[in-house]
Amino acid sequence: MKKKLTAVTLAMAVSVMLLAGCGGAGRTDAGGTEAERTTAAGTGTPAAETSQPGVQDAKGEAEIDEGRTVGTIDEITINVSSDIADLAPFSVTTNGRQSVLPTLYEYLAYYDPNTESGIRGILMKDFEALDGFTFRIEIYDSIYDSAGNHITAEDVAWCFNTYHELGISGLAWLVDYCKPIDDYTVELKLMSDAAGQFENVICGQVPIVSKTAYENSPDGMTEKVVSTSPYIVDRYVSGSQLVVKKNPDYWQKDDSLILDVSRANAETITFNIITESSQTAINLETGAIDIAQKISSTEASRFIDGEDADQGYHVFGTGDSNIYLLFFNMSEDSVFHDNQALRQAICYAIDTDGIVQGAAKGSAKALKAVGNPICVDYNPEWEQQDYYDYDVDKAQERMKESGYDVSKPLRIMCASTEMSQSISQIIQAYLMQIGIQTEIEVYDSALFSTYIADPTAWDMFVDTRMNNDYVTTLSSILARKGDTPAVNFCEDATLEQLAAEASGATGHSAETVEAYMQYTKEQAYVYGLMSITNYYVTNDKVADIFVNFKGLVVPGACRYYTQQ
Amino acid sequence: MTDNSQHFLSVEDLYVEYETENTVVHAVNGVSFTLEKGHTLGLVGETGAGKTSIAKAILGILPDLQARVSCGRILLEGRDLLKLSEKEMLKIRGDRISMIFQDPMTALNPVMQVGSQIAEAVRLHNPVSRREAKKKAVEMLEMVGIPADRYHEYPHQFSGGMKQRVVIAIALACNPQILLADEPTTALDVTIQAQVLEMIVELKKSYSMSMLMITHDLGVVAEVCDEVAVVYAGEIVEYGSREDLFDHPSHPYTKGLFGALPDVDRDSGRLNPVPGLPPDPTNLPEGCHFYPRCSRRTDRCRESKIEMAEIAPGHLCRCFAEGK
Amino acid sequence: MKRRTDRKRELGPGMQVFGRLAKNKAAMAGLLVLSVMIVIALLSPWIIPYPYEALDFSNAFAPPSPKHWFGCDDLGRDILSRVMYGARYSLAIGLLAVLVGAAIGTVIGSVTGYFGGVIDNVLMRFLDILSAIPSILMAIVISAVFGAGFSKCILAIAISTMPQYARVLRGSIMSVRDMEYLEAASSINCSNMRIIARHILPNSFSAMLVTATMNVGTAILMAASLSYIGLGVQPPAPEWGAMLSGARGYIRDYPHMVLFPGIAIMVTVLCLNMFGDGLRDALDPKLKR
Amino acid sequence: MIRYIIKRLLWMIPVILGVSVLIFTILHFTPGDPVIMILGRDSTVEAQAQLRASMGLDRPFPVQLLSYLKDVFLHFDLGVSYNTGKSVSEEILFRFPYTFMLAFSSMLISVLIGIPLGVIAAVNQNKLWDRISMFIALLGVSMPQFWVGLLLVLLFALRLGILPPSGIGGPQYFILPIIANAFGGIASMARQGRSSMLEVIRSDYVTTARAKGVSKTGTIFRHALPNALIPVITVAGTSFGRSLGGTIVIESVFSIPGIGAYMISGINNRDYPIVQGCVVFLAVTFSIIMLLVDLMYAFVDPRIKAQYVSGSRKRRVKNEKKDR
Repeated sequence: MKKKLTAVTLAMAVSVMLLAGCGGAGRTDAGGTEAERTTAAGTGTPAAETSQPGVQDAKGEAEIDEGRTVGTIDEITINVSSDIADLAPFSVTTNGRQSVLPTLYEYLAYYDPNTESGIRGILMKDFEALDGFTFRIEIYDSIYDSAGNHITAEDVAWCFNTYHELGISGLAWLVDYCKPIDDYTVELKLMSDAAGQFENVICGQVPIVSKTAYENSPDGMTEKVVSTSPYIVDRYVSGSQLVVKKNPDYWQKDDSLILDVSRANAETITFNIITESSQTAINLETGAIDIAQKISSTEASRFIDGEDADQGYHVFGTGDSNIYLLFFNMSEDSVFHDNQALRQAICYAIDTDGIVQGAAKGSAKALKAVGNPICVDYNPEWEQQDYYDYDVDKAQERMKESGYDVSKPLRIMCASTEMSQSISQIIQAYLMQIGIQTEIEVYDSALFSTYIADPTAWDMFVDTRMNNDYVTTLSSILARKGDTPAVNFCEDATLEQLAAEASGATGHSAETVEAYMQYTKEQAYVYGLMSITNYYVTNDKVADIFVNFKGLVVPGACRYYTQQ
Repeated sequence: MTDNSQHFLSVEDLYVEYETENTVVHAVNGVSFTLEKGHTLGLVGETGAGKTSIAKAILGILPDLQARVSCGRILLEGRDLLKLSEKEMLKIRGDRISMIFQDPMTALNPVMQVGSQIAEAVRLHNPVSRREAKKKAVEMLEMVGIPADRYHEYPHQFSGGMKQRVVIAIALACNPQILLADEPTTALDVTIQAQVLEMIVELKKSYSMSMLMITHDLGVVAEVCDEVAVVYAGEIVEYGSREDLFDHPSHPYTKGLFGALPDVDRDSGRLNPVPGLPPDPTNLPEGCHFYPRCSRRTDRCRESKIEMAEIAPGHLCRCFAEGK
Repeated sequence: MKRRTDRKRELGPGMQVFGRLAKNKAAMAGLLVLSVMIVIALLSPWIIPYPYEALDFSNAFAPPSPKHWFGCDDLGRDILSRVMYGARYSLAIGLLAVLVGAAIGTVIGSVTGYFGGVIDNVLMRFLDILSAIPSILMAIVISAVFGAGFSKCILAIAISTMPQYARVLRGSIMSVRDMEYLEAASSINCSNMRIIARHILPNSFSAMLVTATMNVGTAILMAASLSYIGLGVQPPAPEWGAMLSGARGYIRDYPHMVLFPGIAIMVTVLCLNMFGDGLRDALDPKLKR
Repeated sequence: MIRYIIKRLLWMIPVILGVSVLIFTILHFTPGDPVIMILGRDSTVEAQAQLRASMGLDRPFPVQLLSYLKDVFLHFDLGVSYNTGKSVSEEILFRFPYTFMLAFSSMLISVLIGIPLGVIAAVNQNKLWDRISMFIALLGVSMPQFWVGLLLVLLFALRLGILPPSGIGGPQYFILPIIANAFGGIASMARQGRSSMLEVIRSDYVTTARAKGVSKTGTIFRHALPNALIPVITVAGTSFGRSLGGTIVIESVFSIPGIGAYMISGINNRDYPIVQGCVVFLAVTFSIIMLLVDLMYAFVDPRIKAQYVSGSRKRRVKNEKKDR
């Protein structure tokens, strides 16, 4: 792995800010300073260094924070926003599963921006990149799962190959092969050398379990998990609750090698499924949960400066790994095909700051590029550049150039989430200012996913894309992949070439990224709207929270005020 | 009118009104009559003349939401039933006064065994055990000619005539002193009518009851009644013994009714022998209610209400033409 | 009192019903409010104080004021205008869903209730099949089959409530079926259709009507539930249920956002029920005794 | 009776077959691709094709349908979830008790509160109590369920702190969902109760009962109510059967892991075996409940019972005519 990649923030484990509460450095206004905060997080200078002393090198021993002992706790309860479905290592990833998988399983490595190599091994002792595609990975020789099975290279290879063969993940194609070299070394070959893919696969995709344990499991581990993680399943009530208990016999005995994400700072962790979002804060206030993750900015502001402020709650905010984008239909028959002026007119007509205010209630940041500011290769200079900044005159000018006949309304398609619907409505209002009539078509997630693939079903759509490592990874959705057309049916050889150069492990440099991004901006096949801020509110048991790169809290890794 | 306290049952100046939203239906307008022990009084008139309302008023079972007795007295052995509390009336209903209804098809509770419906009446008025009540109910069934083994059957398993027998059994279960029979045979097949009527008459005799026979069937009147009152538009227009009325019908309406009496052999059913329609009870004509249909009307009939006048001893009539 | 029934026939049953209905104050009050709402719905494009879809972030979450009587929503849209314009959607959903559902249900219910036997069995089992599929699923399916739009909501509700009408109708037909007047009718060789139309339906009508009026409101509420699950009418259409469910996240901080669409739904349902009650009383020939 | 039950149970087989075919067909032709849901929006066409083949979703429709029907009817196997590989049958059996309890308790509460409200209203028609009862009922029917649920949570969980806001930690967790779920039901029970009570209360057999001397409360409870309950049973039974699949909203508001929540997750993820399994299972349950409703009909209404016992209705009517 190249040295220059090591500065990458794959996961913003610690880019978390304490906004309010007893332990905080005073109350902060949620709306006004949001942009700075998100920027701070995005530029790879984790706020944790200042506002969360000790998270990085927490080694389990007690510390003193404002006169209270920080360390472990007996019980902690946290919400999960949708059904967990099952606990198995290799089944389909859903939102609910993502919340519990980091607690239930361990991966080869975890990305830690504060270390030299960038990647810190959990099960992995070391790794070596043979070329952009092939890696040698050595694991510790002392890994045992909770049933006492010894984990060897064979198990690791089996896990990667199983993941690949099942093919039920969008990234399963990425694994070419994984084979054991010796007892504790495997060789992993990927299908792509694009920047970030290796981290992606080893840090977030393939949980490692013992092949023996998996094959002996009566239920394919859907409920009876056997893993190397510091927690073992105590009770699982499908659709309602998961209770895990600390594994007293965790394999890693060398405390200095235990990563934060593998800490077990709570003896018992309860994950409560709370499907109704407006119930989350109520559950926190009634004491049913201790940590409320991903609550709305409106509710969060109540804890910051509303009626629930000074009640001993702590509010944390981080930039989300997802960004909101507006895609233009670039297929042959679309009005946007060969009409750059029309695309630009629409971009100029939309005030992204208005979307931030209106849809995200200020808890977001307007994008200045097709990329998430938290990405490591995000160029801070873009912040100062013009990115179709709201300008009705320019929009109208471009409209004239485009020669577009406004009599035919355009269709804006979006998924049936509150945020996407709000954004679509705001865009509709802005477009009306330049005379473009629009119809909003809302579909549930499944229909939305299906209709996206149908170029006749939409003219524009609003959607999110995860973008938390490199801005260039987003280029993959704008380019054809074999028989798979680009998400918006865009066919542009220049873009594909620039993207290939910029995202390849060898070609990724400030210059290539700049060239790619300026071209992407200019062509406006897709318009970056905003990146939102996620809020986490905890009660006074919690000193610091640990949020992984998917924006989800890993409760074992959070730090708590020790109860007396 | 004579002092009525000595009569067994006397109805004085009874008015019944039905109130619906904004209209008032004058169903009974100043009806007075007496019924002696063991006698049968026939109330004769067209459908809708208010006969059923009179019977229901006596029993105090007018629908309480819409109907009310606006005026009058109903004296049973001198006691005004209208002044009794609901609780006291409960003791009289079914016990001292019973009623048989016009339509046996709907008069029985469809989800209750017929026997139980009789036994219920028994137990309401007699301090007897369930078993005794049942025994009594079986007796009653047999008395009306229904085999005891049909005790546990439901009304839908009975034919119309059988149902009416059950209704009669219910009415007689507590040996009432007065039986109000509201067109008890009208809804029955012709062949059954005679049987049922005969049974009623026999039972009346053996129980030595008084009976108020409401009917528009003059054949029935001829067969069972001692006295007859002809009701028109909520008023008695003629009153007298059976013989008086059959031999000397005086009121033009009565004449119309009795004059058209068909042969005994023929179905004496639902004829409407008088031309024209009864008046709208929400808007009764001034003066004589029969005026619009009367063949002998004079201007005077329209001016004021005509009082009953005795045209022969015990024979009263409400008509100027006959009054003097 | 058969005389009155006879007279009714002379006057014509329609006029009679109307006459009785007109005397029912609660029903008339309900009808009045509903009429006002329908008028508002019809005229809303011209009479709403602000365009219902006009955003104004400076007014986001504005509480009720003389300028905005009902306040503004999260995007600064005038809630009064949205509620007024939303009447179009909500009333249309309620009425059309019930009309469609009741029409199908009546046909199936009368056929099955009157004929009984095999037809009854087959149709009732078919209804069982339909009833067994929850309306939410039905909504998805129908949106998939017929394409997206506000009509899918109506169809979904109509089809999912249809078996209810059929069952109620069948139930009441079964209870009146062996009454004497039917035997009388069949004895004079009335055709089956005629018996159903002339004798059974009017007698079963009150039970149907109660169900139907209740269901206009239920349909409006069901549209709200569909919105809650994410399948309702599409924005920016200010259908009341969609407004309500969209605003539920603000229930604690900006209660006016949920109060006014909620009141609109409540008043509508209340008036529908008052009117329905009055209509039921007016239609019921037995009531006058 | 037993023959009737067996007949009905046998009838269920074609019904369930119908449901299975219907739902399978509908889902098969519903837009929304389970493969895309699993792999994500940006997955490649090749990966999708590969997964589709490995899931057997590329086979022709009749083949898939037949194999599904074979699993369901010959092996009683509802398949496994696309997403989790977990057995759908097992998951349903685990979740069903929550939904059943929620639906049944709500139905019970709606009946226990709704029917008395309806009876009070009917007995006091057009009086104050009528208005009050129906207003209470209307309050419930005019609010969307999720709204009621959230308001209850705000009041009882947040303000008063006496009940937990969501989850299934113990009996107290179910109080709010049950109340919220019963709200609409109370209203419809009261409406139906009032409406059929009003119809019954004016019927002749209630008058008969009053004429017997049965007290007002007696007529209502012994005579009117059993008859008025008959149509209510259909409404209660149907709404119970339907609410087994319709507690989705409440399950979602209160995070109860019932069948509704399961099915919604199935629909959202286009996890067809889950949706089909839930629908087929609910269809079986619903058919059984409707059978129970019809048997209850027979229990309260002897006329219907007679129909079940003697088979053809026509034959019975003929017999009855003969015996007249």
